[in-house]
Amino acid sequence: MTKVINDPSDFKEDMIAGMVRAYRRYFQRVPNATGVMVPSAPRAGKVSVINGGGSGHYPVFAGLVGQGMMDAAVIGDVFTSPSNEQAYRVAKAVASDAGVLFSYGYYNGDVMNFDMASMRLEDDGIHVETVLVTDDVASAPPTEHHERRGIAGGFFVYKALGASSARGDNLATVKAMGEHANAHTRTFGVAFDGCTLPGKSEPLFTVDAGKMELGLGIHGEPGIEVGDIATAQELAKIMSTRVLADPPDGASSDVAVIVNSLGRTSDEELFVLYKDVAGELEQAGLNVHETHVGRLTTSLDMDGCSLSLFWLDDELKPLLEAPADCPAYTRIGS
Amino acid sequence: MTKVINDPSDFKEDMIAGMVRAYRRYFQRVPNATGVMVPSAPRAGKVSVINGGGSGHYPVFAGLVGQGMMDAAVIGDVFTSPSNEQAYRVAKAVASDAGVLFSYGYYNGDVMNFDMASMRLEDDGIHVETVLVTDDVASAPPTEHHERRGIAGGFFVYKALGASSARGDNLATVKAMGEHANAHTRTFGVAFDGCTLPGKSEPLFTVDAGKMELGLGIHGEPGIEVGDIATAQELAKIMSTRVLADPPDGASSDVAVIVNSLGRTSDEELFVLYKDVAGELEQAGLNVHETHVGRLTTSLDMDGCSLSLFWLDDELKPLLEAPADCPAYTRIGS
Amino acid sequence: MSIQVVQTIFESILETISAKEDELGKLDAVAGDGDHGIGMVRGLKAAHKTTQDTSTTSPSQLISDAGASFSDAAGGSSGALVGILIITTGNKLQDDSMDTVHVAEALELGLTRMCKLGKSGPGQKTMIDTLDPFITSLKTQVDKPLSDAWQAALPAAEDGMNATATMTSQKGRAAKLGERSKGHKDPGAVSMFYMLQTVSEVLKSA
Amino acid sequence: MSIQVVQTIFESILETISAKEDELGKLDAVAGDGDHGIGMVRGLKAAHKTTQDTSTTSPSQLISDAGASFSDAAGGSSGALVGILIITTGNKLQDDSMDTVHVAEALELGLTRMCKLGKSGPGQKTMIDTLDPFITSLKTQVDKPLSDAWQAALPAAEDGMNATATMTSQKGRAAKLGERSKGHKDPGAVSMFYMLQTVSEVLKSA
Ligand SMILES: Nc1ncnc2c1ncn2[C@@H]1O[C@H](COP(=O)(O)OP(=O)(O)O)[C@@H](O)[C@H]1O
Ligand SMILES: Nc1ncnc2c1ncn2[C@@H]1O[C@H](COP(=O)(O)OP(=O)(O)O)[C@@H](O)[C@H]1O
Ligand SMILES: [Mg+2]
Ligand SMILES: [Mg+2]
Ligand SMILES: [Mg+2]
Ligand SMILES: [Mg+2]
Repeated sequence: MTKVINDPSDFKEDMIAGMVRAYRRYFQRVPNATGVMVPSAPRAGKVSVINGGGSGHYPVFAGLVGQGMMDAAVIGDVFTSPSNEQAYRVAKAVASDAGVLFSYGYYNGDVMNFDMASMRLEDDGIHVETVLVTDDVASAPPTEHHERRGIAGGFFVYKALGASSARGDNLATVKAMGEHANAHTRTFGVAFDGCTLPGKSEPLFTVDAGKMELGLGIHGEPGIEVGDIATAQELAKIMSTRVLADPPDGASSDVAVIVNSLGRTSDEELFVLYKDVAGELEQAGLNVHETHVGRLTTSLDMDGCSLSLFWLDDELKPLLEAPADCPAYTRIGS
Repeated sequence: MTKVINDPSDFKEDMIAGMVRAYRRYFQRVPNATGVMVPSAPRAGKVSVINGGGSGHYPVFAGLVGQGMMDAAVIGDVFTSPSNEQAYRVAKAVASDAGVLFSYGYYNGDVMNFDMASMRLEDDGIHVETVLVTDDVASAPPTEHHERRGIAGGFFVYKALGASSARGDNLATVKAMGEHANAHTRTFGVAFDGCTLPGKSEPLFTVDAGKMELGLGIHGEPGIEVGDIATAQELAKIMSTRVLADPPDGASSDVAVIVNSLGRTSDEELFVLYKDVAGELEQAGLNVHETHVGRLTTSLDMDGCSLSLFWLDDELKPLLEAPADCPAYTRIGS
Repeated sequence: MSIQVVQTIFESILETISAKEDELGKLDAVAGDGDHGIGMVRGLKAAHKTTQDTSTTSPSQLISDAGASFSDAAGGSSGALVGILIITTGNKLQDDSMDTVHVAEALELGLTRMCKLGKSGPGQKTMIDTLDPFITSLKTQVDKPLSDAWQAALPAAEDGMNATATMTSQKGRAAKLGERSKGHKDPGAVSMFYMLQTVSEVLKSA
Repeated sequence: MSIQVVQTIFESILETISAKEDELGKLDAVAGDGDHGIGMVRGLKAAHKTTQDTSTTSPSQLISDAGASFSDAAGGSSGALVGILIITTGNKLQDDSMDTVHVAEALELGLTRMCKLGKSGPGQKTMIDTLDPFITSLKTQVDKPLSDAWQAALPAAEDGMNATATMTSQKGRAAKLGERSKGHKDPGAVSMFYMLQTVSEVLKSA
């Protein structure tokens, strides 16, 4: 549960205030809105890329705001989509002549609010496009890929969008790159224990002893199935199998990998997991181009982890390898 | 507790194996030893900087191995100093003509093992120096600064050592820089709940409801005092006061800050804490040069956080700002 | 309907929902993210504040303004959906004709927009399953004064709410967890009923 | 002392300490890091393996080799300290003179090096408080055969171990938490006693 807290109803504002003070070198607060933006935005001719959603998932979303990544993030309350008003204000603050691209995980509330904001922005003469992250293979069958939830694989989509817009691609191209990246991303996660909303003392779900939840949500939703607790080796097999079950069309054998902790799971455990994941991927004939291990999309103090695969091709590789500098991710260009 | 695990007695080896597979782009395994090293070491004329200690503290120690940071890390079992044999082997593998510098947090077991290794290395004709990290203000009074434990402030010491050796300083200078950095670092931490050793089901300590432990250890040691649980604002005041109580001699007003989670405490909570820490530091007349928020020294799944201050001067600032590229920290030189 | 009645309505709704915050959160946690109680209270606090701080003399305008504040502060699905319902109702109403016919009409337009925004309709285990039968019932009693008609329409709302327990959710975060939600009422359907019930009490005593 | 006795000693110690792993861990967790049981078992497994896989025909060499394996696998303070004790004992002993006098002498040199390495001595709430009185007692009974002398020295070791409960720790991780450790025996003192006791049993039945 949340221990470092003042009045729970101030949690979001306190968090944003601290974040902005800590990371002045990357971003500033959007005046009069619950969001952060790079000081260099808007830049003429550059599409402004904005992500956003509920908080509780750091470094998603604000931790990805910086050069080569997002121009701004809209910050909602914990696990709650920001209102259309806030999405509208943040976008207004950074919108350039090249347009605005919204990107966020596919959730009903976010879609409603960002779509309402998009309509208002279009009314103001601003071009807006949206790329939804839909990487969670557990949440819908392959035929309904576009109906899947967005979880940790979003990192790859945001990275592609940031790099595409940074090199000066136009709005249609940035959107195409983001959709292509999303189409090439798959994630599967498991949970060992639930998380607790700030100010509350009971977790949103609990997991019975000896069990784990398969197909996790990142807002304290329970898993989609319940399974027996497994060894790290078995877990690596389960997760790899699920992620590999539904590769993108025309997939190459080059992949980038994220082994993600939802919060409480330690990096040490992620490494133990990756040892066998690497073996599974190799056996499946894949060539791992690079791996990121750590907390890339969290759910407060949830105990759990996920595996994301990003199938690379000639379009996506340079976007992944492009330089970036934001609080959660810095990359020196190759 | 640890959920992603095979046989607990394989935990360290599984972890190293996964780490090495994930981070081939930064380091490789030291042949025949429990450690990792950059492929470029040893480099003639460059002091080889090595840190190490028990595991369970990721990104300390191996996550800091990379260009501009550590040349190698010696990896012990969870919370247990590596043996002198392993420290010796790792140092042998990377030792250059310019010598070897060991750096690690001040703990009895580590000192014994690294000192034994140093003696053996000296016998082999290798110059060895040691810089101990002693930043924990809770563990000994100011008069016994050199007897303090090493905790999250070690990041600043390792960064200074890495940058000094990378720019070609000789062994005496690298050591002097490291000692200077350590003399300018102070940390104070609190714990809300204990951590559990891999394979065990009971935590190493528990915290009574409504209480917190002040002066945390990073190996599941309980705190040095027990206090009442506090709001984030009160906590910021307590932590700032303790860290500021004993500034280094000739301290300037420029500081770098780390707000660190021991594992379970979320980044969101760290930001809430930093909001008021920033206010406290400002009130104390300090000028915050930069802030790092996140998990920089952990203790498995422990619930707790710490505040580190690093007083900058003309020697230390360029070392902090020098480029670095390792799994846990990448910095584009300024 | 006077400014004061609008103020009392939002004050009373805030009171009711605050008392039910945990219940709503727990219902949402069954298969969703557990924030429905917190979000509704946050939104209603903002709406209530707007009704207190206002300088407007138009009750219908005040309803719209309160709806906008609610929507912004609540966020999430319910911020958008309940928000559009309140805003639309306020926009559509005229200060001089707030009788049952016009109120039913305004609510109906609100419901239509809600369904459009949510790409949803009755039977999908949402707040709509409370609101839709309520409005249908209200429309059959347009000859009664608002307070009587409103009260008479509540049983339909209650039945609608209870029926959500037998449905499988197809909308919102809970959609991915349809099976787990069976046997539990939808949190949005429950909060919608509490709100309608509270409005009834205010209207009766106004 | 034969190769087999050395093998049996390490096998029995491993068995004893494995059975006490949790007890030792809990004692260490009072004010330390809780790894003493795990670390000792890990070290002893390695030592045991070395005594099984060995090709040496020298019992004293085997003791040294086992000590080196122990030290490397255990790590931590006890890896270094118990390691140097075992290694030194093996190095100092001659295969043809393993009587009480020589064993006491070898152990004493081990203890000296342990104190030097740990910058410590008796009275600081460590394993030394078990080992030091044991060796002192052993030295007073050099006329007895090793197995009798060893057994006769055990009560001194036990008293030393028990006395650590009244001390405040000044060494190791627990040093920073001196006050909390009061009233609890030192984990290293306890494991040292169990090891000495187990050696006694092996010697008696050899
Ligand atoms: N598309 C939709 N159409 C109608 N009602 C919806 C829709 N999505 C969600 N709801 C309602 O919103 C409620 C959840 O609200 P809340 O928990 O505040 O938002 P979120 O789902 O964003 O966390 C559900 O119980 C349901 O009644
Ligand atoms: N400097 C020292 N001198 C003598 N014995 C020591 C010293 N430091 C630690 N010990 C002994 O080691 C024991 C702890 O061992 P262990 O838990 O395995 O190592 P660590 O302290 O590295 O976690 C203590 O209980 C104590 O008996
Ligand atoms: Mg929500
Ligand atoms: Mg230890
Ligand atoms: Mg919800
Ligand atoms: Mg210990």
